[in-house]
Amino acid sequence: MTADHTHAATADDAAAEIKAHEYAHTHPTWKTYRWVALILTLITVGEVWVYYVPAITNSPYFVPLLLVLSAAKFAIVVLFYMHLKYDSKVFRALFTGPLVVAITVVISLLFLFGQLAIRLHGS
Amino acid sequence: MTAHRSRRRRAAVLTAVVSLAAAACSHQAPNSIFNAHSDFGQVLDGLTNRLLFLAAIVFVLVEGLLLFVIWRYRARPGNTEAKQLHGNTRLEIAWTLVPAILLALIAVPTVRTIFRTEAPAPANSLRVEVIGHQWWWEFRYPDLGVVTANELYLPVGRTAAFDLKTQDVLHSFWIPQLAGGKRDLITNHTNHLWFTPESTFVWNGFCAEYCGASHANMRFRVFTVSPAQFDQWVAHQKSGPVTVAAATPPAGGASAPAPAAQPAPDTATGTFPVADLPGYIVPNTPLPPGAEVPVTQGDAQRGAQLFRTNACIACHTIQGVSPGVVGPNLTHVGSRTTIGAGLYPNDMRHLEAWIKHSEALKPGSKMPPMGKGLPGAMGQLDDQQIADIAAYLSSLK
Amino acid sequence: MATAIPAGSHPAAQHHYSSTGLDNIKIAIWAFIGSECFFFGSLISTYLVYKGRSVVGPFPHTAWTNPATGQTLHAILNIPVTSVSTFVLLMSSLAMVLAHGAVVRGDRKYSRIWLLATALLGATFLGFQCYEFTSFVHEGLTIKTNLFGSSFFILTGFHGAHVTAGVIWLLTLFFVDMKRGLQPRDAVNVDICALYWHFVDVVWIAIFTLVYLIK
Amino acid sequence: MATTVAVPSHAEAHEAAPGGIWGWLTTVDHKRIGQLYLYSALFLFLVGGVEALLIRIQLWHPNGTFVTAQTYNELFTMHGTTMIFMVIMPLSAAFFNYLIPLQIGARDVAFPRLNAFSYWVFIMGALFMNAGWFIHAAPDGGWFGYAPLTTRPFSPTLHIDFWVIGLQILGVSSLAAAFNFLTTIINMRAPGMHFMRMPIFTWMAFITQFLLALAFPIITVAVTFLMLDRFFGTQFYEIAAGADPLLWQHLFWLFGHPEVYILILPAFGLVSEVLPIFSRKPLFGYPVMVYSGILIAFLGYGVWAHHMFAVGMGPIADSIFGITTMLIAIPTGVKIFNWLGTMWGGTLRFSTACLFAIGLVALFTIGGLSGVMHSSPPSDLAQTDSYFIVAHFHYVLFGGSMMGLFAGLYFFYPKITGRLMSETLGKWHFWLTFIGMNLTFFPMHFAGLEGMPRRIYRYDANQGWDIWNNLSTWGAFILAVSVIIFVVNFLWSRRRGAIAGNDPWGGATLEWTIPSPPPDYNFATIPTVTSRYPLWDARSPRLTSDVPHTAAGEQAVEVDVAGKHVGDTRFPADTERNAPSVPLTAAQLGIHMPSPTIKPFTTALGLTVMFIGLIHHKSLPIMFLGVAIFLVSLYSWVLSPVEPEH
Ligand code: HEA
Ligand code: HEA
Ligand code: CUA
Ligand SMILES: [Cu+2]
Repeated sequence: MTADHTHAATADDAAAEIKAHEYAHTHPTWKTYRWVALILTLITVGEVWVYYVPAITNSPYFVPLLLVLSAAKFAIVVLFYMHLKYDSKVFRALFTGPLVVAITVVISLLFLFGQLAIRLHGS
Repeated sequence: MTAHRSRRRRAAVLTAVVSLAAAACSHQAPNSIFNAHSDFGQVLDGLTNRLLFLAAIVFVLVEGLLLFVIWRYRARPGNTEAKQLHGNTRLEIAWTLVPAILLALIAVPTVRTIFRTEAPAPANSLRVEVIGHQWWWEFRYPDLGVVTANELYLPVGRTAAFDLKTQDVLHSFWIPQLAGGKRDLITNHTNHLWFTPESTFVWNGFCAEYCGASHANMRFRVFTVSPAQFDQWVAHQKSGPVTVAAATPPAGGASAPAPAAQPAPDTATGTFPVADLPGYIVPNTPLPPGAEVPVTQGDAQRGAQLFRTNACIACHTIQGVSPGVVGPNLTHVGSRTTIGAGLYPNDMRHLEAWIKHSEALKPGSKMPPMGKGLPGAMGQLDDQQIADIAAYLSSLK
Repeated sequence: MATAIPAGSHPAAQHHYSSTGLDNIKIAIWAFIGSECFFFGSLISTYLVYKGRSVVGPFPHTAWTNPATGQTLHAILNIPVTSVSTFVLLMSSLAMVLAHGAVVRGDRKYSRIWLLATALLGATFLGFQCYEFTSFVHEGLTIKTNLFGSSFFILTGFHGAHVTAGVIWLLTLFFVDMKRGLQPRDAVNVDICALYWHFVDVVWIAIFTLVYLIK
Repeated sequence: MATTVAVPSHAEAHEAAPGGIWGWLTTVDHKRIGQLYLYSALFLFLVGGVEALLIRIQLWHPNGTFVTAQTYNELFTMHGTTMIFMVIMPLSAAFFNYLIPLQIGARDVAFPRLNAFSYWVFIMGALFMNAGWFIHAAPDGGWFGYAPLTTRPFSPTLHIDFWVIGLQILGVSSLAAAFNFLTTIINMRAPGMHFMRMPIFTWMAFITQFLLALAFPIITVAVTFLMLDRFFGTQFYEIAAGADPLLWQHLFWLFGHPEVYILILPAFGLVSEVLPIFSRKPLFGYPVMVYSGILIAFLGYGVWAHHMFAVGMGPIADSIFGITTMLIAIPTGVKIFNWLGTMWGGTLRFSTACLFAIGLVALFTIGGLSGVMHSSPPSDLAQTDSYFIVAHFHYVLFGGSMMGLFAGLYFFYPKITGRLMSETLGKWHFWLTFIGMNLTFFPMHFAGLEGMPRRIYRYDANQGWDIWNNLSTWGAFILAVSVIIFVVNFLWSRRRGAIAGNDPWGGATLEWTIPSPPPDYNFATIPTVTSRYPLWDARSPRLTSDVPHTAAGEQAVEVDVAGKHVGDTRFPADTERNAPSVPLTAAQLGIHMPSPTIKPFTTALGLTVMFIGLIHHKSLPIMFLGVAIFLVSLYSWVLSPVEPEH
């Protein structure tokens, strides 16, 4: 389906070059990407490490901690690699809106099936 | 000309509403959800009435306003140019707030009712397990050791607490005139419903969740009886099958005389003679063409023997005779008013037809036709043998 | 493939006005990604709803002894292996942004290298998944075994299918690049592939935590 | 305004496009695709309607024997499924296709070939699902296919397979179309048409696309589980494995409730177009109409479990879902009152379109009010799964969606065909529909309150239900007559209807500035929009002077794109180029239109064959054949340009 679209007015060669130029300004650079990759790796290592520390897995903070860590990874990829941070707010709306509703729905379902309530009592 | 139209339309609408309302009042509604005969039903009633009342008010206001607008602002000489109003914030806020207030008026009693009706049942309630099957009902009284099918007995004045389960697909347990509301029977779940019957009588029950081919044929009856009659019924159910010949005198002691204009239960069994029941309780389902079995006389003794030696025992329990649990318990089948889950009256004619080709009487029925040579038939029974078995079953009071 | 992906330099493009100055295809891919949130949201919900509800083992995080045979099946998830494959997928995202950057710069050499690298990393992830699935099957967990088996395989399987589609897409871009070279004006075609690819990565981030790590 | 311009013959307008069946198979023109949707959906409406008639004949009298239990179950399942997925949705899609580009001043949708693909997938899915009838395997699990009844142990035969696979195919179509229209509306609005100047139908369509894009993935997942259970032995709904039937219910209704707003919002949009025109007034409270639409859609995601009040979710869940459901009455009420406000002070002309629009206001309100009655969980225990529910949803679906779509059809028919529909037949159609509809569905309220369960193929006498069923069946016959009149009108007017001209109704928005039917490129010059009601501005600026977002109401907006002033002619200068007496072809004007192609069709075919192959383990080779067709077509599609090379 990649080709099945009509291009925007700016999409002739010259414009594309201008765009590429702008891109360098508005998009993160190789340096940023390296940092992002490093942070993602560290968080992943952290997550797995936590998994093997009984003191943490047995504590009530285990699940929230993991959720926070993965949410951080999620956000970093979306903001930097998917350059949502730098891009049009149209994209932000198209993604964040559904994401928030979807997450709310998942959480409500867990409550409805008693999976969340159990966890809260169990801890 | 348009004026003419809207006037005609109003007249039409009015006539329709009035005639429908009149029809609604003048005819019998034996399964109405209103005026239910239990505490639970009355709570629901109050709420539903409130909702109906509010809906009626909004209906009259909105439709009245609509009729006024189309009459008043129709294009006509003297109304040729529209006023170009494009909005009015204050009005729009008003018609946001007013519905919000009306909704609050129903939301508050709604939540109150939810918490009231979904509270746990009182401790001393009569426990009844309702088990849905495609397409019949099994009723168990675990504390009393009674198992029966398609006909439920409840004492008035005592809370009945139902544990609703299903053996196969989803069903829904609904006795409109008794409970008003229904609860679904959900696989791998146990659902709860409880209410206290307030009048002695007999009621229709339905399966209200689509459950396959014979969903329409999954009905039941509920008999609410006095506590004494209930005890009598329980005692009888717990006893083994009582084979009652045509004119056996009543066995039990004297029971309380039944109130006038109400069907009186048989004193021996605590069950009800069909002839006494109101018309909407006795099924009128016609037999499918060709289902009739020509033999009308059967020998119960021979029937008992045939029952034992045929496939019947694989599925049906008769206390002391057979252990099958796939189909309804038949220990006291002769004392029931209906067969086939409330589908046909319980008499020789219908029993015979049922045994011969149950599938034709009740589409999808899990009981194979027992008649000889019928397509898909399991049994090898000829008409006389079928009559014998029917006679035997009828005798199981 | 002779015509290859038409570039935005079409003369006709001038006739097309856009309200936002954005590329149509990019709007569409973001809408698609929004929609995918619900797709994976439903799959993840199902997995979590059925967590701990299987009647028979094997189970993800605990051992299970079959009462009939007395045989014990140990906890099935292999965290070390999956941690590695998770890392591989993360790195493929890095390769992806580098590929996109190269295309934007018009750097033919690196665009090819990074496109291929991304696809290979994706394929490596798939290899890990194949290994994981086969070893689970050997240990007695299939889609038919229990609720965990069904919901686990279908959730991760659908993710794997997305990765597969992504690898094919990346390889297609790679071949187009080999054939006629991706120009800066093709950047949007790489960009949407990248968005898709990162989204698939992001889904894995959620799955890794919710399925593998949380006990 | 040049309203008397002669209608060009169709052939002239489509000179460039290939004719005949091949022309239809390869078309990528949103207007032709819109018409394909329209004809298909109307045909399927007759199918679904005949199913309804058979249902009504069976229920005419107690213990009916007209059809068997099995056939009846197939009838109501297919009636519901057809009406929802193959009638109302594609009818709405017909309007999306035809109108959105015209209303926003675009030459086509964002992805014309994807658009053709959506249609072909839809029609193949619809044909496939109905094919079940011909081999005695029509779906029979009810339109919401509750598990475990629909799982293999309880439905071993092909019936449910047709349903499951058919729904999957239809889902693909809706999703593809949703991404397409979202992009189109976001990105292809004419210069100057910012969101608050967008025609209200396009707005409602826009909201609907969000609902489609975000609700269909859920049903796709739910149905995929069922499909995998049935074909590959997974355990999602397998009761022996401890599965929870509520999983299906939650997933289905998570889709199902947004779905009902997918069904109603387009109709709301159409009515909001029709009422202002025939009141000669701008829409009352346009911004509030927009916001209420958004709010309805948003709240629509938080109410799904109101279909499950009888399953025993517990008091907290029941309370929450009850209250969120009630809340939806507020934005919907705002719409009703704003329509009344639109008519208030107007000069109402009761054309057929207007009558149907008023019909929606009158009848949807009734359905909405019974909906609010269901929203109270304890009371719903008495109502649910009874004919009271059947009454509710026919008032909102027939009285709401169908009435609105009919209004839109009478209103836009001249734009589509160049000819007006007969008003005489139209009025007959309306009044018979209005009477028939109330006679059919109002008695169902009583039947339900008197305890009649739904989905029963027979009921006993003496239950007090005879009279209501009798009335309903007579009502259905009246509806049948009205439908036949409509069909006659539709066909007759195509050849004999009065010539419409560009703007037969005194419209306000862009679609009325171009010929009827429009040339394939729609707009010779893309207009620059400075107003919410551009045509009215031009015609009688005095009247719209205090309406915000009109030319007189605020400063006109200059639009430049990429340094170039777009649109040489400010709208609505009436040059020969924009409204010529004989429209020029795209080639004459130097406009490049997407070239026709068969690839969307073959891709859709491949996809459909792929799904069909699933139906039996012996047919798996067919599935691989489908995969092959799909991939080959997709690749050759994706790698070829939209427009001809120059
Ligand atoms: C077009 C489709 C459509 C629409 C728009 C609606 C709109 C609504 N529906 Fe309906 N519904 C269906 C289609 C639709 N529904 C279908 C198909 C089913 C059955 C599915 C099945 O089981 O097969 C169903 C079933 C259904 C149920 C489940 C019943 C059951 O099975 O037990 C419920 C329960 O709450 C419900 C509620 C509502 C409500 C509150 C609205 C609201 O949106 C209505 C809001 C509108 C108004 C209220 C009227 C206008 C407002 C005013 C004039 C303001 C003043 C009003 C007040 C203050 C009250 N609907
Ligand atoms: C938009 C949706 C829609 C529409 C328009 C309709 C229209 C109608 N519906 Fe339907 N209905 C549903 C959606 C809809 N329905 C749904 C979702 C269900 C639930 C299904 C389920 O439970 O699973 C349902 C269920 C349902 C039932 C309940 C079945 C049951 O529970 O047992 C009934 C019963 O009367 C019914 C009747 C009707 C009637 C009489 C019409 C009439 O309005 C139909 C009018 C149309 C005609 C009468 C057609 C006329 C055509 C001709 C005369 C042919 C002419 C031929 C040529 C010219 C070639 N419908
Ligand atoms: Cu049991 Cu319907
Ligand atoms: Cu709903």
